[in-house]
Amino acid sequence: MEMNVTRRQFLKLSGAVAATLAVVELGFNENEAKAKANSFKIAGLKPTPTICPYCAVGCGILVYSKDNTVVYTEGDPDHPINEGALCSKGTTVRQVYTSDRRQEKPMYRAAGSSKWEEVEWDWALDKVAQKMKETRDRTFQTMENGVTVNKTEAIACMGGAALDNEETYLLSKLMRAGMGLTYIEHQARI
Amino acid sequence: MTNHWNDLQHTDCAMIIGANPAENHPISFKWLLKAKGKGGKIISVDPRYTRTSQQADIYGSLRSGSDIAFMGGLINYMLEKELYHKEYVIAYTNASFIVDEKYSFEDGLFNSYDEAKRSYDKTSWAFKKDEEGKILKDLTLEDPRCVFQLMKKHYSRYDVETVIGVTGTDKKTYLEIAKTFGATGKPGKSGTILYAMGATQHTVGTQNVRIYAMLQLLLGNVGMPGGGVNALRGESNVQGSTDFGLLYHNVNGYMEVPTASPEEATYKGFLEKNTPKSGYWRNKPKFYTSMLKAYYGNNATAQNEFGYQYMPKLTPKKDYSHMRLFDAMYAGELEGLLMFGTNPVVGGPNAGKEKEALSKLKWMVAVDLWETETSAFWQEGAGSKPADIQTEVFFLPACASFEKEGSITNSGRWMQYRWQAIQPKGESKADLEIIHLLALRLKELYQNSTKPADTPIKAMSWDYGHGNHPDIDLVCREINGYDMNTKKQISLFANLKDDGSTCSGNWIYCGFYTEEGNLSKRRDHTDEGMGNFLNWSWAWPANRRILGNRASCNPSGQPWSKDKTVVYWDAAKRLWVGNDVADFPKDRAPDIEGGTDAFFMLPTGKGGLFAGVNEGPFPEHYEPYENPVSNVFSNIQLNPAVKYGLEEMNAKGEAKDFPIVATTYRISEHWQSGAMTRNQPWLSELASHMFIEMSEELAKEKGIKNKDKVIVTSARGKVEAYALVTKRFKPHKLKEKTVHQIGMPWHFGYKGIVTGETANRLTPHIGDANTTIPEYKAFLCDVRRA
Amino acid sequence: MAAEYLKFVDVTKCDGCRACMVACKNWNDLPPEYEEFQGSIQSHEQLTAHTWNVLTFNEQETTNGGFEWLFRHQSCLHCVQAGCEKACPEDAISHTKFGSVVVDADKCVGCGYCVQGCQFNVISLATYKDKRGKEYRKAQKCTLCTDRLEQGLQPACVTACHTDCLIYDEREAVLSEANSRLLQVKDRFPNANIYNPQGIKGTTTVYLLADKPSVYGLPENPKVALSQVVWKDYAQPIGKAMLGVTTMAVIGAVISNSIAKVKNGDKGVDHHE
Amino acid sequence: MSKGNPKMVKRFSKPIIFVHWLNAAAFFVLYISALPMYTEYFDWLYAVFGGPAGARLVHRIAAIFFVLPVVIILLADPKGFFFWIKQIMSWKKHDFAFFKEFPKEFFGGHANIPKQDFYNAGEKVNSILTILTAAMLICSGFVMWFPQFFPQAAVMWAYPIHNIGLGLSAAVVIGHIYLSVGHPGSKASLRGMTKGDVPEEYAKAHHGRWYDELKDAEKKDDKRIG
Repeated sequence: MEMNVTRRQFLKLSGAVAATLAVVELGFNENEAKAKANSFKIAGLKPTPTICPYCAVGCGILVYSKDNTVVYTEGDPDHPINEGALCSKGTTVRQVYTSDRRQEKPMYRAAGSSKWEEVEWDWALDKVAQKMKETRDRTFQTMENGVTVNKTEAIACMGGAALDNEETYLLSKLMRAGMGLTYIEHQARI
Repeated sequence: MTNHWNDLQHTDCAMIIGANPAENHPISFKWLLKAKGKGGKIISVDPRYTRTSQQADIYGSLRSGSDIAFMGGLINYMLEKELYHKEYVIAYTNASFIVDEKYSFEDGLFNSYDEAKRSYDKTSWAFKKDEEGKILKDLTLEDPRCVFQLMKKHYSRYDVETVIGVTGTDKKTYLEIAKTFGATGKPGKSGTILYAMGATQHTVGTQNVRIYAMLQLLLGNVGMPGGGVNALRGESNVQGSTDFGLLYHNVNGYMEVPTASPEEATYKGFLEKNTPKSGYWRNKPKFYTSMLKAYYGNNATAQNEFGYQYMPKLTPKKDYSHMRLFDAMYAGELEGLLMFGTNPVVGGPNAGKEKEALSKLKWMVAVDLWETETSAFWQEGAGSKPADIQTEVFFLPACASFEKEGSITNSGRWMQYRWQAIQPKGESKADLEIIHLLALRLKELYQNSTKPADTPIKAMSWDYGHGNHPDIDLVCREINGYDMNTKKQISLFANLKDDGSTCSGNWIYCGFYTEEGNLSKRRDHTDEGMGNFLNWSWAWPANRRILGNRASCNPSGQPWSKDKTVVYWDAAKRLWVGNDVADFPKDRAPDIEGGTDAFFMLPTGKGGLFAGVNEGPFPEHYEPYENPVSNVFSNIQLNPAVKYGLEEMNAKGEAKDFPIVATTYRISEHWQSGAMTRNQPWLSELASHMFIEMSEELAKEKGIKNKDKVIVTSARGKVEAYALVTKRFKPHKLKEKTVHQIGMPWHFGYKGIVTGETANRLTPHIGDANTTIPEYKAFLCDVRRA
Repeated sequence: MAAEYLKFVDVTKCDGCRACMVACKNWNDLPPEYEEFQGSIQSHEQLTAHTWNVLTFNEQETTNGGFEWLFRHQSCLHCVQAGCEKACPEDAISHTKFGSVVVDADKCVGCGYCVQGCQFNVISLATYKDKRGKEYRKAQKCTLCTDRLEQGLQPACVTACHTDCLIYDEREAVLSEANSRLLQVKDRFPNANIYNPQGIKGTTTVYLLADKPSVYGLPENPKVALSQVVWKDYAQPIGKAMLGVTTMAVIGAVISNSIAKVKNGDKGVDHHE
Repeated sequence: MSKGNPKMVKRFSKPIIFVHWLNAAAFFVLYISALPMYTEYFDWLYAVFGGPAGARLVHRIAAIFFVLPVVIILLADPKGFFFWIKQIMSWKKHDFAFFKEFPKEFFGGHANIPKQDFYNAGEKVNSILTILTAAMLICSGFVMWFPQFFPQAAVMWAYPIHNIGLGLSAAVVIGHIYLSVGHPGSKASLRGMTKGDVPEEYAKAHHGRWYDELKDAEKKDDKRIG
């Protein structure tokens, strides 16, 4: 099953994405193909490579976006692990964007309330920072058994298995090295 | 994973136990089927016949929680039939080491057990040393006190009849598995073991994995292409998030979190206590100091112990892991909780109780793409009374992985970059930005404080560009590390310093961002041989693709098999060369001291057949926390080193009330707690209903028909769902009695396009003796028609 | 018309991941259809107008006491002699140069004759609403991603498949692969067979089945139905001819009567009154 | 009809006239709504019905009106119905002779047609074909309307049968209309189906035997009265 797949250029470190649609040349009439290309759903779109957000196989996916929405996603044919194939979850990654169930606004639920209220980012972030500070300051321990401990054991931070490396780095830096949390846990434990 | 996904194609036999890759890591089967096409065999060992089993050449059934019996029997078989790879075992494992006299084993317990503390004195499982401190060995493996002989004796109790009486495996099938996998013990052949949560989510999870590793060492499969012990990790970046210290007991790169013990009161004392005298970890001070420099920048100086005192210290022996965290929350010890894309109300053990615990919080922050069962735990739909719950909840919308850029690390340790394909949806933001904005606010709140207690947050460096959006490139540069003076990127962790002249946020990632740029962005898919793709992205450590690959060569440095060449010793160049980066000092010749220490990261340089984890140096079979039969191997029922948590969080069920073994699992079409997938139409369509899988025999006994609604109860809760009566589940015919088992997916909750009751309302709040991973995979229940 | 390329479904390689099902929806922008619990992990009872391929799951005890869980990627076979094509009164269904059988939505009137005409229960009617909210119907089914083929791409399901259970390749390559796979799997699946029914001159989707076609709900030996031959090859042309002949006769009569009238003046016709 | 008021004889009862036209109208609507599907030359007709779905709806409503006449006539004029059936089933020498001469007349030549019954042989053929094709159309149409109640093979057979029925019935109807409306020699017959009576002259020329019977009956009546 010899497939002649167009080779893609090495992506320059500038981040320029030179990925074009890999065409499996099956030897059909090219002129006719070109004539119809305009109605083709991904015609002229430049895909962006990403890695599947689900399991840790780490398959490559190409994302085609147009008019500020994702119109199509497909396995990255140049990716050495999946070579263009995907499972059912990887295949439907497009709907992670298009699902109308995505939350798009910060929300707040007051104590005892039975509903969410939409709030502004600045307000929410300010409030969260204040809460963190209040709790930390009230519960902060500097010494334990004569040893400097600089910690709070009243705030926990959980999750992170779906974050990027850079995000996990900043998260553990902020929570542990900055805020002094000891309860730092994520999905690797469960 | 010691190896990686593409490498699976080189295996002669893959034993899949405690994993279901066809469903949970489907693309692995692209490579497994390539191996099968070349004559390789696939073995599937699972309590039920899965989609993996259908693609396997041999399917063996076992009762949930009997893995050690199963594997112990295989070790016994390999030793009895002499199928093990003797030269490998002598050269690369500690089989020849003489064990200290203190070691003993009797009726399920090793020496030095403290029943009150439910723990052992691990130092009592030591090797005998000569006056110079060198370990005594018997390279003939005949000394009755050598590891090999002790191991042989230990597993001689695991004869086939006893084993299958515990596991319920059909004898013919068991022997076929033993013979087939045993064939990989031949020099030049390789077999791989693939496992996942089916292995780890047990009270003996660590020992399950240990015994896989022991079998692989015996058969000479570790370090081989197509070999290894491969954990199939379930989340896209669970590898990275573990590498980056998001567990209470590790900082970045698997180094210790300081504790408030007197020895660790100073940085010097901390390093002394935690740095081994031999093996690569001797370099730990370089890595730790560089991390502290990354954390505190110029505020970390030799004078202030590089900011060591700013780091929080754990209370010695205190367990802060997930279940204990929820115990503390339930007990009202926690005020606030921040969650980044996690959903314990569906995914946590004894989820009903964990949900209750949340209501004791004063405030909670959920950063997620979706409104999850956890962020909405206070709603009536969750069975809560909102008026009674005083927790303030903040929901911060995060954007999806392709709406931002950054890298993730797959199970094979490949660090791959993801580019931004589209702007974040609506007002959602990248987690990086959310964390950044929080950090900026916190630093601002503390900037004028003069309290000593506030020094850590003030000292923490946070220089990721101006404005609200952090410059990810600066974060990447800091993770890799650079010279504090020249600001030049460090090319490899070997160049890190312990004098504060270098920083590196995570030493195992040092080398991914050199002066050449960010290597995780590389997309050159040229295969230089054996499918290692060295110029595709970057793998930690040092771009090595197969861990322990020195062991793919014989002691004199030549491959065990020409077909399976990854690295070898080039005597002319006096270098280890090949199509992978050698996991070995690149110029250490085979014939010099340490030249055959294939596992050079370890203090002894040898693979540990004998290694002290919390419940003993050799894995021993114990029954799950809840189980319907007695332990045939000893009078010790439960793993003696397992700790109990808060009693209220962990009601125990007895076999007389709950006679059926149950397990949870995942299916191909949903992911984890379902927050991602049950909010999408197409995946919701593929799997829309919560179901309970059971055998035709059990269904008949209980008067249940396929598609009936049934209720499953455990000591902790109940779940209603459809019955899926199938030939793929069979009762386990054990020596003592026949035991029924059922299984169910744990993806469902009450939010989303498709909903269903949450399986984890049934699971126990108890976990492994080392990792405290909960025992989701074996518990007791009963089932009836709804 | 024998296609130059064939789709090959080697069910013995399928691991049941169902990527093919959603790859199809993703490329063709098909809406979800949430069905009742099927009593197995199968999602849809059968193909529908919005679900063009369904993975079927079938538990089989084998004669030697073993067990097989049989999966099948079920979708349009693109028959060389296609029942749906024969059934269509509007000639809206035709073969492309790729051998794919496609529905021309402009021509389709939603009569549903093709639904009855297909022996594989592949084609069905979708109901849509126009701008004014009025409902209309169109026959829908797998197109073999003809639009992709025209661009030199493989069908979406084939592209997604990671086990090579689905392959799209040159006819000869597919047929020889099918034959060699058949030999390889015979040990485990003694009833394995290549499904490329000649009663309909073969199909553009060729299967390697692990068991008899009937186990998968496929007709063992499908043929073009006599009723369709009678209809498409005789009744329709003859019917049209009859309409034509009658019309011609009437026109002829009008003309000849007019001529007679001119010749005879009014007399010739008046005698009747 | 330039010769003033000719003498008229009664031909059809009111119920028969009504159902005939109801049937005719239904057929016409069925025919028109089927045409675009039957041949691509009439696709433009879909627009008239507001698309295929509209055509389908009209076709089905018309189908009900197409079946109704049988019921109505059985209730309103069973005598006339059975007379018709009896008539069209009776075939004699003069009926067969009709066909030898008819084409000449059809194309405007001089025909020498023997005396005919109340229904001439042409009308008998028309009636028989009408009944046969109607049965084909109604039965197959029913199967097509409710395919879920019939085996797939039956449904598949219904298509050609409906199709053949249409071809046959269309041919019959076109001929029928022409002969009763368009053909110069038969125009008077139309009045029989509108007003219910026909000129005596016409009856004599086209339905000689019926005319003779009528005359015989008149004589008998005259005798009785006289």
